Amino acid sequence: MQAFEYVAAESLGEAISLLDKHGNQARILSGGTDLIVQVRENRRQVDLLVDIKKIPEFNEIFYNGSLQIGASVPCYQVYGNEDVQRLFPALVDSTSIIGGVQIQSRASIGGNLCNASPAADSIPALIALGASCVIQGPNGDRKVAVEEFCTGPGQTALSSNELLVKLVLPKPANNSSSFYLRFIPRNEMDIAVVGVGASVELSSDHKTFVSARIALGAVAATPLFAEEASNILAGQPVSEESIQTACSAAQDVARPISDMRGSAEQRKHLVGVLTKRALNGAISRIKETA
Amino acid sequence: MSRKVHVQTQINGDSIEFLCEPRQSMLEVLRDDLDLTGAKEGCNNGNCGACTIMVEGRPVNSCCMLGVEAEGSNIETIEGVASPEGLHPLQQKFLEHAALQCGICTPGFIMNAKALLESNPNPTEKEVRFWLAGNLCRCTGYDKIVRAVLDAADNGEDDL
Amino acid sequence: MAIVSIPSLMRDLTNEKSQVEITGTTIRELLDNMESEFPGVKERLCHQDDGIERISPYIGVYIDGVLIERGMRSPIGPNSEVHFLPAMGGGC
Amino acid sequence: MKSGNGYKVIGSRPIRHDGVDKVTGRAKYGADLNFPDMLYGKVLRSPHAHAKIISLDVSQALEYPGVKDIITGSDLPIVEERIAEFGEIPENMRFLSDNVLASEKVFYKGQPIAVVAATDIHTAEEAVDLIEVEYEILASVTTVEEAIAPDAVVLHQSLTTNTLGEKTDIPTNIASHFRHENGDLSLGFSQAETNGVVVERTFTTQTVHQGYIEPHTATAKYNPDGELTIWTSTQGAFAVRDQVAEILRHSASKIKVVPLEIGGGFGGKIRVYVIPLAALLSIRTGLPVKITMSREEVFEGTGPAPATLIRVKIGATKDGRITAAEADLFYEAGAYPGSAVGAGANCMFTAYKIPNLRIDGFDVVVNKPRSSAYRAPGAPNGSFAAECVIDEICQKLEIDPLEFRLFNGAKEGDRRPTGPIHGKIGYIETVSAAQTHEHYQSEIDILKRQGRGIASGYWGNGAGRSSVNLTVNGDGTIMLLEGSTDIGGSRASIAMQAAEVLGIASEDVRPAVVDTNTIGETGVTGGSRTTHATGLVAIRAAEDVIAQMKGQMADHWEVNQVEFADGAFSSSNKSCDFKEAAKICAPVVGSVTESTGGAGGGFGTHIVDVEVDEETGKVEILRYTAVQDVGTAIHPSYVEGQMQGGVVQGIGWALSEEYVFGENGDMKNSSFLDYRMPTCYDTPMIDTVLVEVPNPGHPFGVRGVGEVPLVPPLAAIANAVSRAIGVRMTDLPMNPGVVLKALDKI
Repeated sequence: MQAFEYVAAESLGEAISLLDKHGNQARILSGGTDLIVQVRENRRQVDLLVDIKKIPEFNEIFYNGSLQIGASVPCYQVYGNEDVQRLFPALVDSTSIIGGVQIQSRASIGGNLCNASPAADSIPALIALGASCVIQGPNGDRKVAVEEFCTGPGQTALSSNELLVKLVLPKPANNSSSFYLRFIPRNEMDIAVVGVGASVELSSDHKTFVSARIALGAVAATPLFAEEASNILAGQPVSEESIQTACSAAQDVARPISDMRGSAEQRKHLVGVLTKRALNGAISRIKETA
Repeated sequence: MSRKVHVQTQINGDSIEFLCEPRQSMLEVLRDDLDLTGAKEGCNNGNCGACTIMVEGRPVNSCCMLGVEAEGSNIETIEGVASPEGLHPLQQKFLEHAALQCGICTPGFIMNAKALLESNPNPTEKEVRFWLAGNLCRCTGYDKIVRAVLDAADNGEDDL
Repeated sequence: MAIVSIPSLMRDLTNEKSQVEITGTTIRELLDNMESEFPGVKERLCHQDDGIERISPYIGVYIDGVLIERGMRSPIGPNSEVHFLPAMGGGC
Repeated sequence: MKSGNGYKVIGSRPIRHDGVDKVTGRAKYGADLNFPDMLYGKVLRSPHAHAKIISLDVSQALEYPGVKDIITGSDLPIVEERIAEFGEIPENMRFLSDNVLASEKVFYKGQPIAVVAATDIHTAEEAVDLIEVEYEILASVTTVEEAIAPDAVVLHQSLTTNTLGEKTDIPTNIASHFRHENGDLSLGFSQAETNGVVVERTFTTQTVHQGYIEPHTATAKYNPDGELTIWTSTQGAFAVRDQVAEILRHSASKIKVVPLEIGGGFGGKIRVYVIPLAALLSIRTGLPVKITMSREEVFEGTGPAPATLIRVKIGATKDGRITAAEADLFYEAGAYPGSAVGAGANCMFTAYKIPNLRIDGFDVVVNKPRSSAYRAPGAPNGSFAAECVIDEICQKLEIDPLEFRLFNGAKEGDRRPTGPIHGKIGYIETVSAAQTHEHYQSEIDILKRQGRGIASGYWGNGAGRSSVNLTVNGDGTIMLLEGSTDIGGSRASIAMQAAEVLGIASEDVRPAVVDTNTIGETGVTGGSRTTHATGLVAIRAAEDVIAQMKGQMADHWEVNQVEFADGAFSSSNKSCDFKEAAKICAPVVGSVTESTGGAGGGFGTHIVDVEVDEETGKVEILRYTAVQDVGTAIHPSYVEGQMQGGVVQGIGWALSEEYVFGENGDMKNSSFLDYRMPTCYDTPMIDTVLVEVPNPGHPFGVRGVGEVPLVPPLAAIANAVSRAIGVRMTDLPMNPGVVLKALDKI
């Protein structure tokens, strides 16, 4: 493993000034379950790891009209949080299948986002839930929608002296719910061949779609917000037909590649299957809680 | 080679100090520097669970954690599971059910199963299988491992 | 006389006979007698190991259905059936 | 207490003797040994599948701080061609040496080129990156089809086809060719064509790995007096000693191999890889040297099971009698000859009576890691093809697959398709047990795309040389020293056999696996031989001990005749149990080294239910039952465990495991993330039925049980999927993409 220095930053300010000083050669260390392996396997060059787990605000998760998730909050605290379970089920779906439970003890949702894997499980769920990132740099903070955050495989909107502080998820509307699922060859411990997150808002009689957000993973260089597929549903009756139209629209925006985990045609096909299952999953959750 | 860092931590109830390079994984520190070789290296990238330890009561792949991150934390390894009074119920049930063959994955399974039973004292078979999915065993076909964990659970029954 | 079945790829040496009757109380004797009757047989079934002639490790010898473990010295009954087959590799 | 079979110990389920060490993390495995002044070795491996090494410059790496030594192929003594047997697959010593450390050419990605020894592993890794190698990249051959094409690139100019000892002088990639031929094939097939059915199909399987969780590792310490000690994880300490002696030209009597606990082998820890390298570095530096592979190195640099291309044609009459079968088997040996194609041919039809037969087998070299033994080497591939064709015949003839097997199944005295006569076997018994099992009686839901598959399988099992040393202690306990490394509980199964003879409890025997200086020659733990062969030798040693004690008790009691029965010594007027006798006689030592025979072949018949998700192509295993003739189960729990473990390896082989190679033979998925072995969340409980048809070649009727269970699953699962979706599956693995294609969804 390549040699590097390690600093456990004690404040946000210290973390930022370290990033500002070392630029691209510094990386933020949170759960480390991706980063440590990447550095070990020489897939990423670093001189300095800045550990932010000891900074309190990075570990906070709470709901006060919107859900605030500190960048270092590990998966198990996300799916273990009662407000998350009540209001953001897609987040439970996705964070409980990232690696095994040992990974979930450390892997953070912020790290999953900053690692910017096209197949990351939490990102389609976050996009479906309309989450935004709070980013801090030497010149203050800014907000970026999650669907804008990833710019390519392993690439993000962060500049070298910025870091992700927290994620903010707006309060879901009434008669709404969300769902995330992925397809993998095994039942656990795999990278998504395709992942689909969906949030749905229905009319009070559950007969009509008021709105929906559909997001796709592992079918492009970054997780995708399937905007058209989402908009199609607004005002449509809750029926197989309208769901099928949305599925086809989702398939249209998918631009998958073929690799050892799946072929392009297989992924295109699965986008249709999983979008349908994600929408139906969200719908039945609305009906259950009603 | 970068300079070594001084780390103070708790391992199996004892206060331990060690020096390590930042690039050394917790697994490497345990095995090569502290001679606690119960945690095994099977894959070194978080996919086999053979290196599972407990950090602050949570199961962790020690290959995906840096030794320097142990500063100030409370760590438990397989070496700390049995007490002077005898084996932990999980250890006993693994023996009774013949839940090991070569045994290389056993420490990791026991550590992760221990974490499961501490958070969910009476899991269903499905819950056991989901929780242990991050631990690979190539010998047993898992059948006897799952039975051993179910048997060690609160109800003491092999509830299948 | 033992009944020896000849592997088809060796039948060029036995005028296409698939079975031959050979005398011999051990595999060594049997092979010596076969060699004198059908020259070239040994070259196919044996190899030199540190100057000692042994059954080729690629060949499995069955006497009355049982894979032999004692090589050339394996005893052969008066009416035994002997087969020479490609060896089985094994693992665990 | 008796366990219902007339035995006191055999058939009971005592806690294994090495258990506590293994559940407390105290057991020392291959990589668990550290010395204060130990060096760490790291191997530089070829990035190319086929290349000539033009130049190799280690000077920069040698100067790197902390680096103590570097070895390359030129540092190994020249080993000339010689065939030797260490495990069960014959080894050409020159190929073995080249595979350990390449000389002029590399034949697969991952082949070792140089090894660095440094003060810590990270330094060694950094130094490896400083070694400069210039390659001339050669066109690589990565499939059987490419390799046997007339204009194929030939890997080894020295290699010519060995046709049953006869060698052509034309260089080729076909290392060997053999044929089994019996009866009149054309007659057999015409009978089926006129009055029945003939099915012919071509099958492919991909390269798969044994997948043991413990990577290969070795620690070597050389002393100035020439004594070399090696601590390692191996299936055969003596096989390691002899391979190292050959490769390094070091006297075997000056090599002590200490077998530490082994974290799985399945046939993959017989041939040496890093062991001679650690030894040579220790010889050169005078310091202890440890080399442990990474998981990537294990995948790319050790011996997986071969990919295969198999054509099978079987004919049967209307009433379901097999009249003829033929097969062509092409097995990928990898970079050097020696795939297990012979075993594939020997096993594939063994369960059946087949009057007319032809099998041609070909061992083909390609630019992939050198294949090695994997649990019933060669048999799963061949049986997959044969059992799938038989299932299709059953469907076409509308005959129940178990009925068909009862009808055609081999019994004692029947002739094997390859010629020899079957001894006492229990195949039919496994089929009957499967038929009456509740699983086979239960319903499945066709509408949910559920399917039930059946397949049988055979493995010959082995015997061979083993050694056991028994010492009777004054308290009536026994020290049992053995040379067989314990992969899955053989300490217990061997100790229990000695205990049965001595009339004492399993716990009163203390088994220990010891080093090559402490016990007599012992073959590898492989070929399902250990419980049979080492057990048999333990029985002999126990009988020897009893004989000695009878003599001593006769003197003690001043009588001429002392008997031993039911654990008690007795004369006309006196008697005492073993423990009392031990007080009087100890120490008594019985030591036996014997080349055993009498192995009994084993058969299994498996039932599996699957459900196929039509939309995703994913196959779920709903239920699995494995029935096997195990002879006599010494420790039933570990017999069941062998069967359950073999089945789950088979599930992986059938559904998700494969080496994914790029265009140039580079492996793309060399991690446990993307080489998908089943997790416990992918599998159901695995039901087992132990059928006990005692093996007459063993005093207690033991048959090897370890390998048979990996033979039927591939076909059983393929047959279940085929019946579920109505499409015949012929290519493994049946991953979701493959199934979606079969369903015409993509």
